[in-house]
Amino acid sequence: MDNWVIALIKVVFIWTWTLLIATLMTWVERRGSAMMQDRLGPNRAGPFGLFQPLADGIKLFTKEDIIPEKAHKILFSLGPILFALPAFSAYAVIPFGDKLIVNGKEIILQVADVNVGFLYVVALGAMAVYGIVLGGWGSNNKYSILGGLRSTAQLISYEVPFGLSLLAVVLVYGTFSLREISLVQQGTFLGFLPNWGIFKQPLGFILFIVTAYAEANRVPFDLPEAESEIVAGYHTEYGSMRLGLYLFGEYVNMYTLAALMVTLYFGAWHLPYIDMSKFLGPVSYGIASFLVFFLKTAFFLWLFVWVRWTVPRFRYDQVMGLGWKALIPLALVNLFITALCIQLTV
Amino acid sequence: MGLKEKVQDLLGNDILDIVEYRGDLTIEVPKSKNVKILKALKEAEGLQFDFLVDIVGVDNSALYEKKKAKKKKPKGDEEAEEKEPVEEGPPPPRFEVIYLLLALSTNERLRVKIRVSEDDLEVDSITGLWRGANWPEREVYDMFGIRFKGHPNLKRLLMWEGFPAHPLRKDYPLEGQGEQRDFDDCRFF
Amino acid sequence: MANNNNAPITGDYVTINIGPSHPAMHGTLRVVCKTDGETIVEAIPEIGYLHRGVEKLGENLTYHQFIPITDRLNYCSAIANNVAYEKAVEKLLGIEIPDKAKLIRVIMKELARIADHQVCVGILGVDLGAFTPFFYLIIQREEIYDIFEWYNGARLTNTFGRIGGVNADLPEIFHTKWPKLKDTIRKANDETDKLLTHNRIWMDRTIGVNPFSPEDALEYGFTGPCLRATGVKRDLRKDEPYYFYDKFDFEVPVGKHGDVFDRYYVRLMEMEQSIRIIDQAYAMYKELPPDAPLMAKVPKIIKPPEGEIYSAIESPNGELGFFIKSDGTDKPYRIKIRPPCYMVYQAFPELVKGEMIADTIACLSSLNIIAGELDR
Amino acid sequence: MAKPVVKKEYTFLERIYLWEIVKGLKLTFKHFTFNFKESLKKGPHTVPTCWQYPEDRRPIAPVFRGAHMLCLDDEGRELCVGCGMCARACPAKCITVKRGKPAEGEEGKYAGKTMSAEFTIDMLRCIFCGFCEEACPKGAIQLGQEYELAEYTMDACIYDKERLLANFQKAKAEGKLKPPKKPVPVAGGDKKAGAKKVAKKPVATDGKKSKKAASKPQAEEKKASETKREET
Repeated sequence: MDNWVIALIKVVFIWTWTLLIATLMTWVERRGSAMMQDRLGPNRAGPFGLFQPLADGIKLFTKEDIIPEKAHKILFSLGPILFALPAFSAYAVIPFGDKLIVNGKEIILQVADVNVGFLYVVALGAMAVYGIVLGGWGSNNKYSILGGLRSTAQLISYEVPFGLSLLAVVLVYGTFSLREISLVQQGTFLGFLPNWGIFKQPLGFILFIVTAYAEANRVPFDLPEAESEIVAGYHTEYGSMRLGLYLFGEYVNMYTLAALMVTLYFGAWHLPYIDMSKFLGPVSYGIASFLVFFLKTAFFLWLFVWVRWTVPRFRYDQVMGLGWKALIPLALVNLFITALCIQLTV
Repeated sequence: MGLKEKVQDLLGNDILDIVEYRGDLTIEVPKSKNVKILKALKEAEGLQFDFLVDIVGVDNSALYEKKKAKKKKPKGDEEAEEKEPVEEGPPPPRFEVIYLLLALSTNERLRVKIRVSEDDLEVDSITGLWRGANWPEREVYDMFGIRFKGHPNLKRLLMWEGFPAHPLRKDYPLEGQGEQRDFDDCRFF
Repeated sequence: MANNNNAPITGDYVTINIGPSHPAMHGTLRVVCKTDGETIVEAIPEIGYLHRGVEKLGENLTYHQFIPITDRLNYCSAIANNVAYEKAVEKLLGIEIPDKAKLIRVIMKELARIADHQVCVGILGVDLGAFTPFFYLIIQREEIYDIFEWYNGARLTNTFGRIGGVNADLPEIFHTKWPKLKDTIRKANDETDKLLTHNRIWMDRTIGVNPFSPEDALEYGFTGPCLRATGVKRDLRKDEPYYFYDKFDFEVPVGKHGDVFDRYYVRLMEMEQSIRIIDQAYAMYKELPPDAPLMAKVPKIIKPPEGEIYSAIESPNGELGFFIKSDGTDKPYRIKIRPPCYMVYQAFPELVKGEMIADTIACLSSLNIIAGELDR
Repeated sequence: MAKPVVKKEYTFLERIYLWEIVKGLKLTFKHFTFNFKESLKKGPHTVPTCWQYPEDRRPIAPVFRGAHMLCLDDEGRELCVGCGMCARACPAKCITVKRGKPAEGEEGKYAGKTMSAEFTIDMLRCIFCGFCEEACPKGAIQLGQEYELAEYTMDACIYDKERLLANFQKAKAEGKLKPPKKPVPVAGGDKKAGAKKVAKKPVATDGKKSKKAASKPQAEEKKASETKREET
């Protein structure tokens, strides 16, 4: 089994895994929100309504694909693609487990161990904006263009604190490659704390999680598709699978950001004080690291759902105000303090 | 000193008719002086009717026919009954516009009624006194056809622009005359 | 921060049509806005999409047959409309209804007020993105609708009461359910309060948004929670008491600036006061003998003498008044309904000038404009 | 018209968003855990506020105003005499009654001397106010607890007499019949006659103006009510 077959298997595995998680996320969102609101949520399609995402997928596929008559055909169809593509491909650099030794061959549980993995993810995050703007402009609808404008302003102005808070992490670990960052987070820090990023970067983590919500267009930052103000924002005119791509892209985007949070701040696949590789066999250790990583990501995915059904929505100028007047200064202060600490401790 | 006396000595000769019914006081004033009287009622220190509750339009045509019909029928039956002086004078004005006023400080209510005859459906608008009179006047125009001079934008309120009739008039049938709204794209700006 | 910049807005404007069928429109309201980017330069509300000619219909139905029509005015609290209409006709007839009927009317009207405020506060939350409080409040509203259903058979369009009193005694379910329901309603209100009132995002979205001064509010004819939010302490139940309201002790919550937050908070406080009123009315109700009369002596065919009256009550949205002119027959000659949100919606263009689109939606749902009552 | 500018002052905890958001999260999580535990119970009705509609249905009030039914008395005879009072009392004018004499053979089938040859209710126009039930002197028409009124065609929504009788049989079979209505106590003490009907009967017979929808047989009914109204 030479390398390109392993790489192919990894790619196929990650692709299906992300699709599976994204579909499962729609179910978790609907059941979770129902439980929080004294409801029950979908429970007719399959046990506990587990086939509901399948049903939604089939519904979206079979719906008639309408392109509005005055819409700009190319931009209209390009929008969803440009939105979903970066969301899927951003997962290539995220290490979802340690390594797997199969009959003597060591397989690193990461699709591509690019040493500038960091920049790749941040760059792709910015690509998603094109999908929204083209979709909004292409569908020739006043509400859509409003949604598109709002999302550009929001995503671009939150790209700055997003990048700055990541820079602080790079300062701490000194490397751009996500794999090395997750390897370093083993052992203890300051004696009793696990050696995770959040204890080195508490303020950085808060900034990161707030900007991550803005990147993923999740409440309280879901201005681009605020149902009550501008009908459905950029995807007002979209119908069947095009709308599906938009909604799907949003969930995959959420999954990527949650995985990034776990990798950078919560010790990717390390349990706090136990070093799993000592007492687990080579194959079982790989799988165990994958499971630990997945459980942590699942918590952050649940946090997305949890916050969505608790908090009201910002207004457009408040989002801008918060972004420029609060988050960016805080990110700079955080960067400065981190640099100071490194200078003193080294 | 009751509300009735206070109103009487404030307006005196302008009042054509005062009706006290079930505790509500209604005064009737000439149409031409409605703005002047309402302003006086609003500013008078003792009364201060500073809250306009509503403006009501009434079409009395059916009421007069019924009265006429009643007058003819009994006249026909009991000839012996002493003959009432049937004055055939000009038919009483068809429409009425009633202003419902409320004094916030003393919680007293008053109704000021003006009669509008069919040939000149012009009444002075009181949006000058209360900006809250804008829509009620538009609705009375929409439903009865009584125009309000000096109204900022006297257009139909509940019906669409091209509606041919005034629905709340008594001669308008209950089922309507089958007007269909021809969906012209009504420009607003 | 003063949210409307007074700089002259130039450049050509986009006309956005927050149309009759829009997710944030309560019923069929239409607002045509001339916007410069996100800020509204000019807004023209267009009403009449739900105009059913109720007043023309009233002239062709008998006094008794008009009662179900009044359900369809403010369909969030149908009982308040019924009570308003019946009180007007009873004033026209000059009859006094028995005490027990008055108490049942007070209890049911205050229950309807709680239901109406729950809908308004819940939907204000949904319009600003907070979906969860809506469900906590609506679940309590379902409990209240159960009481209406067991009372005379309909949950929403309950043709409550007859001219001259009420046609049924309080249902058995009320006696068993009310003590529990009282606490769950309070719990739901507390949860909404905890989720929203001190949340900075909510406070930014509502405090200082569309403030309105008391003088303008009075000049426009505001009544009800929207007027009380501006600081004017005006409540028909206190100023022109009817049906034992002078015997109940309850406060009238009053806001300060008349902005979206005050209207929201006044409604939340009023629900608490309504519960207190119901308790006191229920206590008085229990003192009356079980077979106390429910109906006054009213002839089979109601033919009020000729004359015209105006009578108003404090409905959840404000002063709901009925002007009835009768010509001696069994059909009213002219019925004019004075809906409270009609005058409030007049001031909408002035409220939203210079605000953002998101604020117009927040403002509209805080004014609680009900299309059925607005267009009649 | 200067808008009053509102000064906002927040406490420190309100100024930073997170503290209030965490409190909110705590509350929604409380609901989540409660409902999650409830949803694991057996049986269709798990979460207290949710009714799984087709399987378990909400209990309906005995006085619920649902689909109409023409009642039979204990011996199975039709109570309706076709007097048309309900048609006149209906605000939506959706009931049309045609009176007729019972054929020779089936005198036993009808309680009164006359019967309703044709009785249709247009369910599309009906507003379920229950005035017909109040107006009926014989207590023949009642609103049952049936609320599933969906039909496939418009004319299936016009309930004819057989459908209304079938409704009664169905309700009787399920034991969902209404308890007899207690008379409403009227101020001034004397209880009006007729235990079944409400003291105040909103009969709106308007002798003078001929009603548009009145069919021919109702004309003589007007004469009957004319005479009746003279003596009251």
